[in-house]
Parts: sequence; C-alpha cells; structure tokens
Amino acid sequence: MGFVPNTKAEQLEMLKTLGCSTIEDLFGDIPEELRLKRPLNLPEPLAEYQLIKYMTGLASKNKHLDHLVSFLGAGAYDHIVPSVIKHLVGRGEFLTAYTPYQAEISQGVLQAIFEFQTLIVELTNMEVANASMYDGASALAEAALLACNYTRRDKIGVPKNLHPEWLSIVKVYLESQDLEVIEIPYQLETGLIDLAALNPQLVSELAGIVVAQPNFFGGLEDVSAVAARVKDAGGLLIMAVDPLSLGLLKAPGDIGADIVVGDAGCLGSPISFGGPSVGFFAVSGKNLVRRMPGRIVGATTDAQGNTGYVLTLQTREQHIRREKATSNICTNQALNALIATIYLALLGKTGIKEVGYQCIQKANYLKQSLLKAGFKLRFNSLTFKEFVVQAELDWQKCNERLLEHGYLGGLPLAVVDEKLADSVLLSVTEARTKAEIDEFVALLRRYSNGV
Amino acid sequence: MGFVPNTKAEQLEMLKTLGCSTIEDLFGDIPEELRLKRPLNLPEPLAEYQLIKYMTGLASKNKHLDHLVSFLGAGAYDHIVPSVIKHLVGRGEFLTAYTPYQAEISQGVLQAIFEFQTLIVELTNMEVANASMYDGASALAEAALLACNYTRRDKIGVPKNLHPEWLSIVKVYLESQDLEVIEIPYQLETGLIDLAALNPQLVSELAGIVVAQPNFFGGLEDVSAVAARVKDAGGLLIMAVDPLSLGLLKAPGDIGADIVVGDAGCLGSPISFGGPSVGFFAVSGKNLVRRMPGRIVGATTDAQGNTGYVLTLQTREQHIRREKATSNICTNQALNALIATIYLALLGKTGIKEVGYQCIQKANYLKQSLLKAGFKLRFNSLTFKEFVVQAELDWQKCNERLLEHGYLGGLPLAVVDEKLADSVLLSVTEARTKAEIDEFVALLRRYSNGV
Amino acid sequence: MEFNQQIPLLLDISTPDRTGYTLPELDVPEVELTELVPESLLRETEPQLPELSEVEVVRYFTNLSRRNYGVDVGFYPLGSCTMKYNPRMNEDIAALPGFSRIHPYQPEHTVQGALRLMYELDQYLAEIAGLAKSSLQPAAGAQGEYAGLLIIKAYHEARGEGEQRAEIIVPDSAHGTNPASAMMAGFTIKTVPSDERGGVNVAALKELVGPQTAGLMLTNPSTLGLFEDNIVEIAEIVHDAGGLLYYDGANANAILGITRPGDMGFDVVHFNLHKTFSTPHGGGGPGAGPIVVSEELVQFLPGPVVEKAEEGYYLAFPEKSIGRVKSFYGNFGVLVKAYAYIRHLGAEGLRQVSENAVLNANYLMHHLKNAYHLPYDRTCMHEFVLSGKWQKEFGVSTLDIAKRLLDYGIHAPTIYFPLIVEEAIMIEPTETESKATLDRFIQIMFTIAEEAKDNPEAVKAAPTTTPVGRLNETQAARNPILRRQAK
Amino acid sequence: MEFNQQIPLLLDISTPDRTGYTLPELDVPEVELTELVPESLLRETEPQLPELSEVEVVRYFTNLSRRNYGVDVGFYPLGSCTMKYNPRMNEDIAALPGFSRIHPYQPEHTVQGALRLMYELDQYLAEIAGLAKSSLQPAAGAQGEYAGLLIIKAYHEARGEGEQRAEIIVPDSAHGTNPASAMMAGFTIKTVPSDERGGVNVAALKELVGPQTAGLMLTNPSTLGLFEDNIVEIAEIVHDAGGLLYYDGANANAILGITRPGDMGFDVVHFNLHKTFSTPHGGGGPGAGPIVVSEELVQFLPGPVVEKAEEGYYLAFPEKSIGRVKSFYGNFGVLVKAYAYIRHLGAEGLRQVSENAVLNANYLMHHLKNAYHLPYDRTCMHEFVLSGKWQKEFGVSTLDIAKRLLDYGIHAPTIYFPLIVEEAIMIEPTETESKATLDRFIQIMFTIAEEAKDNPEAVKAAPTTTPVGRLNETQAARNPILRRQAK
Ligand SMILES: Cc1ncc(COP(=O)(O)O)c(C=O)c1O
Ligand SMILES: Cc1ncc(COP(=O)(O)O)c(C=O)c1O
Repeated sequence: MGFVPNTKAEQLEMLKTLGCSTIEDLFGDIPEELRLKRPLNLPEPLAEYQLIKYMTGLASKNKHLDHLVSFLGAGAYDHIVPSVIKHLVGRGEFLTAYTPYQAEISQGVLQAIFEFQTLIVELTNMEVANASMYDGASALAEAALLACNYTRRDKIGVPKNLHPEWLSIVKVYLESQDLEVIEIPYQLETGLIDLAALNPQLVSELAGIVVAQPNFFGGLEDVSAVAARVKDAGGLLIMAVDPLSLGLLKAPGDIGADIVVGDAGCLGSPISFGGPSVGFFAVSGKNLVRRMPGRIVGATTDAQGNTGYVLTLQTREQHIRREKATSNICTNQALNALIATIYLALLGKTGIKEVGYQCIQKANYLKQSLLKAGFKLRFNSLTFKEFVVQAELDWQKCNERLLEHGYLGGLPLAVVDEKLADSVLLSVTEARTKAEIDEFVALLRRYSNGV
Repeated sequence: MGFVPNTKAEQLEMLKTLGCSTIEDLFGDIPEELRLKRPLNLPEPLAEYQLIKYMTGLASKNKHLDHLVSFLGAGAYDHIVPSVIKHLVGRGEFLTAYTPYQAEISQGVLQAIFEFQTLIVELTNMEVANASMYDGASALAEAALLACNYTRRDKIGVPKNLHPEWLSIVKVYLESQDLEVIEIPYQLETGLIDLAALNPQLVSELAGIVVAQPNFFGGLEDVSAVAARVKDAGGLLIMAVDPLSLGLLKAPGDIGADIVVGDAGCLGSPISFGGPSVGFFAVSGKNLVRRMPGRIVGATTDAQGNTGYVLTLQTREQHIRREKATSNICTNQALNALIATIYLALLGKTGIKEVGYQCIQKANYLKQSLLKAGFKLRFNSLTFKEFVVQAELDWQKCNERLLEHGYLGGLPLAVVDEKLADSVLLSVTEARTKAEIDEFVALLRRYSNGV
Repeated sequence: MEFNQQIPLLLDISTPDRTGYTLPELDVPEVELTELVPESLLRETEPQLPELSEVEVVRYFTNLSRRNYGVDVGFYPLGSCTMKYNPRMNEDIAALPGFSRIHPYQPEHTVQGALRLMYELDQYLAEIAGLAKSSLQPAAGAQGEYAGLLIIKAYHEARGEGEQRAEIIVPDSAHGTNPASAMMAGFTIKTVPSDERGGVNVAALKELVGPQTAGLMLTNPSTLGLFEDNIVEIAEIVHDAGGLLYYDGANANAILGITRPGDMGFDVVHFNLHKTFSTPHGGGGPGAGPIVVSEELVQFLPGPVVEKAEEGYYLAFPEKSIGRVKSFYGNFGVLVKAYAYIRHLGAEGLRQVSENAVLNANYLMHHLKNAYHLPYDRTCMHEFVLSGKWQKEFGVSTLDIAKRLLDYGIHAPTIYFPLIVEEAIMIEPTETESKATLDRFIQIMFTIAEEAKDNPEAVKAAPTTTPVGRLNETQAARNPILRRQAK
Repeated sequence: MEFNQQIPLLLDISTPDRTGYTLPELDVPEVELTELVPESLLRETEPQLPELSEVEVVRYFTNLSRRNYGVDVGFYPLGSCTMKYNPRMNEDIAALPGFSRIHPYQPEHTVQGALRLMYELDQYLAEIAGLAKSSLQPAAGAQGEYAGLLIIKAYHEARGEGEQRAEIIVPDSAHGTNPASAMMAGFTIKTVPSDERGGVNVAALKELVGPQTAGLMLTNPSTLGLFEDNIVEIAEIVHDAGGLLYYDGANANAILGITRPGDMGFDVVHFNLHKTFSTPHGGGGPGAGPIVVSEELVQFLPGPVVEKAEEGYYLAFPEKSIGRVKSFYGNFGVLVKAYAYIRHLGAEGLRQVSENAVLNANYLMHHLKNAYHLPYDRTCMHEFVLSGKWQKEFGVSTLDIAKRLLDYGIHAPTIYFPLIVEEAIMIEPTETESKATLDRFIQIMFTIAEEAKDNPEAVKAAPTTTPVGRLNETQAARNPILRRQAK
C-alpha cells in the first residue's frame, strides 16, 4: 500500500536496528498533544482498478473537446497536438527527473531546455530566453517587475485589451511590491491600444509598456508606434505574444521589444482545463539577462572538451540569493517546455507558418461568413485567430443551444466589460473545418432569427 | 508524407548520384506490362488529426468492456490489467526492436525473454519454456506435432471438451501432415474427459493425449488418472492450462506432463478482439527441448565474464534448418510475452494466488446464486472460473436483453454442440464485483420468469 | 545510468511478501478453498514468482530497455525485415478501448466498427496485391505461408490432384520459413537454383515442374533485393504445369502501387503487416501475416472472414475453407495499426514509400559497392546484398563487421542470409531514413572496411562499447542455461 | 546505444523543407495574406526552426532521455524534493479526455466532474492540514508561499495593521524560496537563527517579534529533517505578537495523518503536490502548490475557488480575495494526479507513507553517521543532513562526493543546503525505496568515504562513467552560451 516496498518483516528488522519497538517511537519529537489521535477523515482507499473506474466516471461528467466543436479560445485553444509528443514526454527519464542539479546525469533534460531557449529565441528574435515560467500571465507579471527594477521606476503601463486574467495577475504581483499598474484604454472602434489617451507626462514616468500581440480581442496592434513612444520615454517595451502567430507576424525582436513573454501551452500541451501550461520569457540583451527570473541553461565543456549543458547564472536565483533573488520561482514547467520543444521540432519552419496561416484563414472565413449572415464585428481592426462579434443576442442562451448541437460557442464578453455585453469573442484554430464553420454559422443565424 | 524524410531536393541529388533522372528509372527491371498504370484504388489520405477522429469514430461503433459488465469468457477474459504495464511496454527500445539477432545491443529484450522462460517454468514446474508462440491454440497444435514426431506415432488424442477453436486448429495442423486427431468424448454428466470411452488398443497407439485444465466448460480434470494411462501406453501427456489457475492448481510438472502449453494473453495483454495474445510452450526435459519449436534464449558470458543472453539452440529453427526445422515459426509474440513477464513481476507469488482465488470464489458465488435462483448446472464437476448453466431460455435473446442493461452475457453453447443448446458458458474474473453478480442474477431470473 | 552494470534477474531482487499490485477486496462470501478444489488438485509447491514493488518493476524494465536498441534509437538496416519507423499515432489508435477492450465473442452488432475495419482492410490488401480477397487470420508471415500452402493443397484436392501434387518448389535464395512452412503443410520441397543474375534459373525450373508440382513459392523482389524480371515466364511455366504461385510478401515494401503480385501471375500472397505496413516489431512480434488470394481460391480461405450484408458486417466461413489457423480473428490489434497506416497514406503515400525505399537502397548500394563486394551488380529494389569476402581476406568475417557496427551505434544488417551469397550482408534502409543517416552509414561502413585492412584485430574484438562484449554463442548452445539458476 | 556520443542539436540535423507533421488541408477559400495582415506587421526573417521528420524527432528525444536519470532509473535521494515513485495510473487518469481536453471557460454545467474533483481535493487537503479551506491556484510551492504571504498581508490590512506589520521572520535554515517569496510579497525579511538542536532559537525569536511582525515562515520538519518540538511555544510567541504562522509544506511527507500544521498553530499552509502527493517532477515541473488556510483567512484566498450548491459545483471568488496568481484554475492536470493518489491511498495509506518515509530516513542516518559527520544527532523525520567535513580534511568536498555517487549509478542527494550546515549532504530516501536499495546506498556511501581517505583523487575526478565528465560551471557562467550558436 502507498507504493511502500517495506514488508512487515523488514520494518521490524529496521526498527530493531534503530533500537525501537514500533514506528511510533520515531515520532517521539512530536509533542503528544499534537499527534492526531484518529485516522484522517478521507474516503476509503480504492484499488487501482476501482480508482480508474471511479475517475473515468468522474471524467465522464465533463463534456470535452473530443466531442465538442470549439470556437472558444480566450487564452486556451483547441490546437492540434501531434500524438507522438506524449509518447516521448512520457518516458520515465524525463517524467520522473527533477531540476537537473546533477548535470552529468541530466544531459537529456538540460539539452532539451537549451533547445527550448534556442527555439524561443528563434521565434521571438530576442537574445536570451529562460527555461520556462508558470504560465504566460505570471511571466508577464515578472516582466513588469523586471522593467520596474531595471528602470527604477514604479509604474508600468498595461493595456485594458490584455487578457483580463493576465491584467489582474499583473496587478497582484505589482501592487504587492507597491508598484502601480497604469491601465491603458483601448480605442472603442478598433479595440487597439490607445496610448494617446494617457497623459504624456505619465507615459514618460513608466518603467515600460505592455502590448499584447494579438490583443485579447484578437486584434493586431501596430506595435512599432508604441515602441517608438516608450523608447523615447526611456521605458521598456514588453510584448505578450501568441507563439503560434510568430511564423507570420513580425518578430518582437525586430520591433524593438525589450522583454517578450507569452504562453506556450498552445505548442502541444493538452488544454487540461487551463493548466499546466508553460510561460516563456525572453529578453533583448545582457543587462536584462542578469536580472531575468527563472532557470537558465548554458553550454560548457568537460575536461575532455565534450560539450555539455548546465544550469547557469544561478546567482540570480532564490537558492543562492534568497531575498535578493530576481524572483522566487523554483519549480517551473519543464515538462511543458519539453512538449513545446518537441512540438516545434515536429512543425519546424514550414509548420509554424502553416498553423498560423490556417488559423488566420479559417478565422477570416468564419468572420466573412458571419458578416454575410448579418452579424456585425465589434471592432474594425485586423485580427489573427480571434475576433469579436456583436449582435442583439443572449449569448449565454445561444451558447446553451449550440451545446445541444455539440458546439462550444465563444466567450460572451459581458463578464469582461459591461459595454461589451452584446459581444462574443470567437476563436478559430487550424483544427476547425469548413463544414464545422458553416454549420456553426447556420446555427447562429437560426438563433439570431429567433428560431 | 509516408514518414519519408527525403525532400524533393534530396531525391534529385540522390538520383543524380545514381545517374538517373527520375525514380521511375529505378524500376526498370519491372516489365512494362506489369507496372500499375493507375493509382491504387484506396480512400483519400487522412492527416493524423483527421485519422484519429475517423478511427475514434470507428472504434465508437464497438461496445467495449469499459462500458459492459462481462460474464463472457471462453478463451478471452476481462481480467484486471495493471496500468503501469503499457507504459513500460510502450518504451521505444522494446516496441521498435526486432528479434534480438545482435545480442550485444539487445540485452533488454533477451533478458526479458529469459525472464519469461523462467517464469513460465516456475508456473508450470517444467524444465524449459520457449520465447513464445502465436497463441495457445497454435502452441497446442505444435505440441501435438512434437508428440507425434517424438514418439513416431501418427495419432494423437484430443478431448472434445477442449476449446472448439483450438480443437479445429489442432486438426488443421495435424491433418496437413497426415496425422490423425482422435477425439476423446467427455462424460455427459461431468463434462470431464472420458478416456474410458476410447478403445484401449487405440489409446496405446496414441502419440499422446491432450488434457485441458480447466476444460472448455471450466471443469477441473483429474489429470493424474489420464497421466497414468498415457504413460503406460508410451505416449506423452500434453496439458493445456490457464496460467492464472497455476497459483492454486497443481503444477503440470508435478502431475507428469511432458509438454505444457497455454495462452498467456490473460496475463496483462489487452483483450483486443482476441489478439494479439501469446502462447507459451514448456517441456519436461532435454530430449524434448531439441525438438521444441520457436525461439529460445540462453545465458552465456562475454570475454570479460559478464553474463549475457543470446538466442540459442538455433539449429532447430527454420533459418538454419529450413525444411528440417522443428517448426516454421519466426516472428512470434515477443511484446505480449514481455507484457506477461511484467504482469507476473507485479503480481508475484501472492498476486498470482490471489487472482486465481478471487476468480474461483467469485465464480462460485455466481454459481451458488444462480442455483438459488432456480437455474441448473449442466455439468456436476468442480470448476475454476467458468461453468455451464442450463435453462429453458433463449440465450441469444436473453443476451440481447442483458446488453440493454450493460451486461455481456455468457457464450450460448448451441454453436458448439447441438446437445448443449439449452446451455450457456459463464465466466467470472476478479474484475467482477458482488453487486454486478447480484444484478446479473436478478436480470437472468427476471428473464427466466418471462418478464 | 547503470548502463554498463549487469542487471540482476527479477528473482534476485525479490523480497518475501512484497507486492506490486492492488486488487479490489474480495467482496463475495468466501468458501473454504478445499470445497471448491479437491486437495488432490491443489498446488503443493508455490511457484517462485518474484516479489517486487511497483517502482522496482518499473526500474527493472526501464533499465532493461536502456540496454536495448530499436528503430527509435537509431538506424536499423536489418535486411528482409523492413525496420521502418512505427508511427506512434497507430499505437494510440489501437489502444482506443473501442478496439482494445472488445471481446471476440460479443454479438456482431456490438462490434460493427471492428468488423468493418477488417472488411475494409481485406479489400485494401486485395487491391494492393491485385487479387480478390484476404483472410486476416495468420499471426505472422510464416503462418500466412502455411495457410496459403494449405489453400494450394485444397485447390489441388478439389481438382482431384491432391495426392499427385505433393511438391513445392522453393528457390535456394528463399527465406527459411518458405521450405519450413511447406514441410508443415505436408509437402515435399524441391529447390530451384538461382541464375547468375540472382533470379530463378528458368531452365532449372522447367526441369523441376511437372504433374507432381503443387506450386512455387517466390519472393519478388527476391531476398537479394532484385526484381525477378522473368516473372511472367516463370508464372507461365508453373501454371502450365498445373501448379500455383505463392508470393512471399515480406519484400512488398518495394512495390506498393508500382506493381502487383496478382498482375505478375501470383495466386496467393501474404503480407507482413509488421514490415510493409509499419506495425512495430515488438522485439520479435507480434506481427500479422494476412493472405490474399485469387477469385478461384476465395472459397478455400481460412475462416472466419468478414462479409457485408444490408444489416451490417458479419463473420462467415468460406465454402471450402481450410479451417482455422489462429484463435479468433488474427492479431486484431496489429490489423488496426496497418489499417490506420493505409488510411493515413492513401495510394499516393504508399507509392512514395516504395519509391523512396528503392531510392535509398540504390543510393547506399551505389556507394558501398566501392568498399564491399557486390555479387549482383544490378539496380536493386528496396534492399541489396553485399558480400564480406574482400574483408574475409584480412581474416575479418561478416560477423565481425556486424559487431563492429554496433560500436558505431548502428544496428547491424542481416548477415549470412541469403545462403547463396558468401559472407552475406543484407542491407535494407527503408524509406523512413534520411539521406544524412545513409551518408553517415556509408562513412562508417567505409571506416570499417579500412579497419578491416589496417587493423583487423579491432574489428574482430568488437563490440567494445556495448553493455556486454561479444557473447559466446557456442557456450550457450553447448551448455544451455535456459532459465534462472536457483542460487 | 550512442550512449557516450554527443548528440548534436536539432538545428544541426535539420534539412531544408523536411517536416514531421501532417495537417488537414486548408479547406476554406483562401484570401491573400496581405489582405489579412498589413505588410508592416508581417515577419521579414524566418524563424530558424529545425526541419525534421517524425522519426528524427523521436530518435532525438529518445536518445536525450537515455542521457537522463529519473526515479524510474534508480535511487534519487534528493533531500527536500521527495523524489518518490510516481504511479503511472495517475498519468493515465490525468490523460482521460474528460480531464485533459476540457476548456477552462466551458459552461460550469459541462465540467461538473472537474469542479467536483477540485472541491473535494480542497477538502482533503484541508483535512490533512487541519485547516479550513484551500485554494488550488498556485502553480508550485514558491507561488503558494507568495499567495499565502499576500493573505497574511491582507489579513493585517483588514485589521488596519497593513503598514505596520511589514516583517516576515524566516529561519536561517529556510529554503531560498521563503525569503524570496516574502520579498516578492513586499515584506522585509528578518532571519531567526537556529539553536544547537537545529530548531528555531526561541530566545532569538522572542527578540525579533513585535508589532512590526507580519508572520513567521516555518518548515516543520525543518530543512534539517528535524521536528520543531517547540512549535507550540513558537506559535504562541508569534500569535501573541499579532503575527501569523506560515507552514512551508515541502516536508509534509513526514507527517501525513500523524500531526497537522493546523493543530500546531499554523494559519496558512502550502503543499507541494509534486513532492508529498506523488505527482512527477517532470525534469523541473510542472508542480502544484495549493494553499490551505484557517477559517479566519478563507475570505482572503486567491480565486476562483470551487463552491457547492444544490444545483452543483461552481466557481466563486472569496469575499476579500487577494485576487488571482495564476491563469485559470492552477495546474489542473497536476491536481488530478494528486486527487487520484489520495483516493488510492486513503487515510491509512497516507499514514503508512509517512511512517515508512521516516523509518527509511532513520535507518539510513543510523548507518551513515558512522562514516559521515552528523551535525544534529537526533531522531530525524523523513530526511536528515550530514556534513562532508570529515572528508573535507582529505581535500574531498561534498561536491566531489556527490559526483562520485553518479559513477555508482545513483543520483546525488541535495548538497550545500541548508546553508547552516557546513558541506551539507541532505538525504531523503522517501517511503517508496526498499531496504535493499537503502543497504546498497549505505554500502556505496561507505565505499566513497573509504575512497575519500585512501584515494581522494578518484573521488575528485568523478564522475567518469557518465555521458560527459564533470562540467565546468564557472566557464558556463563567465561566458554564457544560452542558445545554439549559428555555425
Ligand atoms: C523473406 C521473408 N519471408 C518470410 C518471413 C517470415 O515472416 P514472419 O517472421 O512474420 O513469420 C520473413 C521474416 O523475416 C522474411 O524476411
Ligand atoms: C523546503 C522547500 N520549500 C519550498 C520549496 C519551493 O517549492 P517549489 O519548487 O514547488 O516552488 C521547496 C522546493 O524545492 C522546498 O524544498
């Protein structure tokens, strides 16, 4: 039980060696009154076979994406995952290792992280990436902290067209260090960031400005304009990007981003109710590297001149620097970073472009079909794989009816902003087919006609 | 496509090296009139994502044992499979290797087979086991051939209470070499082998006698009696056994079996519509070993004295002996043998007993419950995990109604023997619960009352 | 790690009373065991199974696997075995509970998906073979051969020539299973020699055939990797003599969508799904060896086969079926993977498989013939056979060369087969290898050829970087230790 | 094999235009890309991603894994990390599409299974902690600490003492994340020294606490593996001063069902599901660091949490929630595995875990203290800390000892932590190791102690049997190469 190999006989033998008569004796340091006198109040144990039955039953109480055609996104997407990935990631040597503290027997994980860093750098055109963050949101929060720390300024500009969860997480992280988040509004017609709406004086006090590309509404930002403004003001440009857009969209490094973060869960991780995913974090240069949070792997050699990989620049980290560390992160999302690495290795140069291309084309097809069907777009910006549709519809109810047909509708934006109560955020990935899109439009048209 | 890494450019480069302009040129040896001038008439290719969707749809047209409570056995059983097995068996080094011809880089597979041989020998108490056979039936057929070959006799006794498919397979194998299968009847009251029904003269001409323990009806045979008789007559005793019974039942080696075969699919292999499974084959002594079919692994050493494992006694085999080989078997069921090895390693001494014990106890509980409910037993022998129930019921229809409740009924024996048209073969494994058995009995009682 | 450490056997690391499983509690009222089984039938001595915890089992087999080489680890040019990449999606598909958790005796209407898969796979294979219908029963190539030969026998018997047609002709280059299967099927074997181009010696064949001929077994391309360009004439000779032609499809990876055995004149074909159709070899199996036959022979197919009616798919026995050769319906789990492979590739993909398999083989052969003797210098198909006889002159055998390859991290080719080539080295790269891998292999083979000349002892001492050194096979056979020795 | 061969990087084996994926064809009418994205936003330079076939990717990562060590390979006594066996059934369960293929924003009624699982896991953890309610948000222990500290801050703020209570007290033996998290949460850190028995120096603590104290962070058992037997007094001191107690649950593997942080007086607890509750460490994550709090603090929990009503389970934000720390609902896939583990073991199984974890640690300590200095010679809990100072006298450092262990096929313990022990060697065997493994480890540690004396150079040259020799970390940090260098 409990996967304990010790048999009763062995336990007795070991206790005898220790000069104890029962295991209780080993807990002598625990004051009597603190000892729990009853068994924990937990359900009866289930043998593996029963457990799997039970858990399968519990899982079956969830409707899932194998059975639902999803147009729901908003930070978690139904992208296609090559089936080979889980076979590789499931290998015990990866799955059951920990942080590669002993480099010489951890070259597998270390080299994989080095590849992850390399591929993130390639995608973003930045200088250096780290070994992973918990998720995109906390990566962004850490980026904002880094910007404040680096510029020694205590305010950071974050757009209101950022994913609302990310926005609130950034706020928690910054406010806990008495730093201020300045919310930058978006233009009502385009949904794009409206930097002009900020007091110019305020802009020049900012440690940096965050731009989400694409933004929460799927819109494509003209980042160069923001970049120019923030650089002028001596702040840093922080970009939060969808890595699957980077086969098509301009690389952050080419626009002048100082820090780039994002969520790489869309690169092959199961969607899994939103986690575990994996955040990435890349910076433009040396000065920022030494203040970067998280693990970093570097190449080195052994005495024979063989190349090998080690954890490096550890003096930034909590286990060395303690309260002066750049971050408290320790355990990160290594296995999901490995997944992303394998995903990118499978897709390669062509694949990353094709996935992005299919997303944008299919999303556009849905957009055009909805326009033809009489729906309106909430914003008039260009978009990537998501966009916002507006209609006099009870979207909540509409989604319930879609569910009956096996469709998972978009995110009603009422929860995000009252002014968007008539709008819904739709997402289209490469997994959708024309037939699915057509039927989805047909269903929506029917509901909007009150049928 | 087709998992071909060669790019168009590489193909051209390679063709150039070869002095060819197109790949067609490489097929010059194929007479023009034999070349297929059209594409094969096959369905359009499906990308991985579509394929998995399609295959999942096809699979969903099957009702399966995750959703059905099964009392169906007859050679394929719903035993519990520890989930760790597939993770180990799925490791690429096992899955994608072939027969370990290059011993020095195949120690993993070779040692695993050596373990399989060891564990089969332990279970059966025989001298030597081979590396696996296709399934229990072909193992039995090969055993019968070996007996004829060894004794130089041309008739073999096979009981009619053997699994009917096995019986017919044995016949095919023997008759193709002009050997004769003498069918031994079973006693009508007990279902047990009725050796006395055979002409004594005939018995003494037999190369051997096959006993199934338990027999097809689940009945426990008094093998010792048969053993004495066949030995007297100078024939071999061949036993076909359920390996999961061997934690409880007398080991074939202790009864005097000369050859023991069986199907080890029940040791952890997925049921998979009946295959792939794995047959095992064990013999009692040296003389038989040299005539044994199939691969055999043996221990040896390298120059440093390290123990290692190799394929051995290969001069019995087709690739050396060609038409004088002991069998034509080449590819066998190595991965399923590995599964069985892992299964036995997990269960161990205690587990093998416990599984058998739960089977027999649960089967007995069903038996007693049915008796109480007014059903009759067809045979009055003691049984292991299967038994035959008799009632004036249309079992086919009954099974259809059981299905509606999610129950998979037993095998109606009408297909096997007209005289058993009123009977059904029920099977109970350790996977069944008291609640399931109770409900099953309640349902049967309802149907038998015509409700 | 422990890579170079010996791994003790399971029973050597076993501890009394340890277990690695959990079972649901026995929840029915218990009865004394002796009431259920008479004392006389109860086991007296316990089987000595190992007693281990789950993590010990996991480590044991994980570490064993780390001492093993598979296609997933590197290049595996084992001739005749088609060690191509085994797509993982197929494993996932075969593991779907709708395929892996169905009972063979479920009512047919509850397994329509499985039956349809079998029905369609039958048809795909028939189309690929250019013949009429398949039986998916055989568990491997050899069992396919056996079943196919029984069909040939049944055919002759049905024509009243059963007794008379007792001979099967097999080329001297044939795989060992061919004559062994013919023997199992009760035939007498006649060997036809190869000609100087590696093909069937047609003149000799003409001598051999006659009213006693049941049939000819042929691999085309042959085990030399050469296409039998006289096949039309050969088929005529055999057919004219009243015999049938059996196609050993182990080499079908060369011809998918390019040419078809049925069109060549073959009457019975087996395919190795574990070679041509990408199902994994599993360290020696399971495979699947379905057979496909001409219209005339359909009635003799082993049963059951799947048929289709208005109401759905059902199992049936052909009219004059030879019977069963395998329990249930063959290695169904393997069939699923092959089906998925065919559906993934389609006609165009299958043709690309063969084109690239042949291209890769010719590319290798073109280069390697500069360092190794090439007995038949013709365009090859998906594989080719070198001879180590040049190296032999330096005292280096083909076995030595094979072992030396292991030191370079590559699985050795098939060696000493086919028997008609001295010191044979049979190389089959398959289509799933890249030019870079081929180039690396060429370079290593050249290095070994150099070593054979300059430093033969190094080659003869190989392998030295493997978990164990060269193992003593003679000792193993002389003093067989075939199971763990109690300590 | 290729075990000792360097593996080139992905981009080094890449070939232009090769791919390892298939996508469904684009089946919608296409529009010029420039109509969808203005030229100015289009990428100019292609990202240099590797171009490989599927088999190349499989081989690459298979071979990488073969250069790695995990619990599945052997003993991994990494102190503080609880490298226990990771049951494979949990992986299967978490991979069920009903768990792995659900979208976080699906309507609640379509994810009742997931919400119930979270609700129940919350309750189980609360019962194990002896506290009121959990938040499952934090992605790892450090994020749990951070969230827990924000709750402590919110608590003081709600009482109008937010400004005043700016100090968090942390023992000098604490894990680095403790002070780092406190800093992230905006606190000032005060270090309390350890006493001669390895516990908190109570006198010093009394000096430190005051109206400025927000709370104390403590690991119990401490990072020395010792139970803080003054915990009741310590809790009183902190509470009396108006502070709260934070329990770093990284060491909870010692106390399951034996004693509870809540009963000791702790107000906030985090658990590392990837340590105590058997979820795999994945080469460095993902983990999960849920926090559990007392009744009084429930209102501050990060949201959303799961609540239960007549109609079912739903997501809600606690009244005065500190907000969100993680997108969506935490590392749900990890939560599933921990839930399954708890359901599999039940109360009795969990208690056995801790009993055997402690038994194994004491057994090891009892033997090893004969060869290595044991700074605190008391009964330990699930782990203990040795010092390499005896060996240091021969010029052999703890690092050397650690590297030498690798040569014996064992992962090294945690070293140089906790900081208060000179040349620390922190050993945590966990309950899933057998006595045989422990005995082997003892024997190897003795051998190394001998070697340190008799042949120190051998130890200092270690490791020599690993895929690479000892790597130069200084070089890596001085001249950072943090990504592949273009060739
Ligand atoms: C040419 C040839 N024929 C027949 C066979 C036998 O096939 P199987 O091993 O599947 O029985 C093989 C297998 O190696 C072969 O290479
Ligand atoms: C004592 C202690 N506290 C806190 C942590 C931090 O946990 P995590 O790595 O999950 O962030 C660790 C992890 O190593 C630990 O050992």
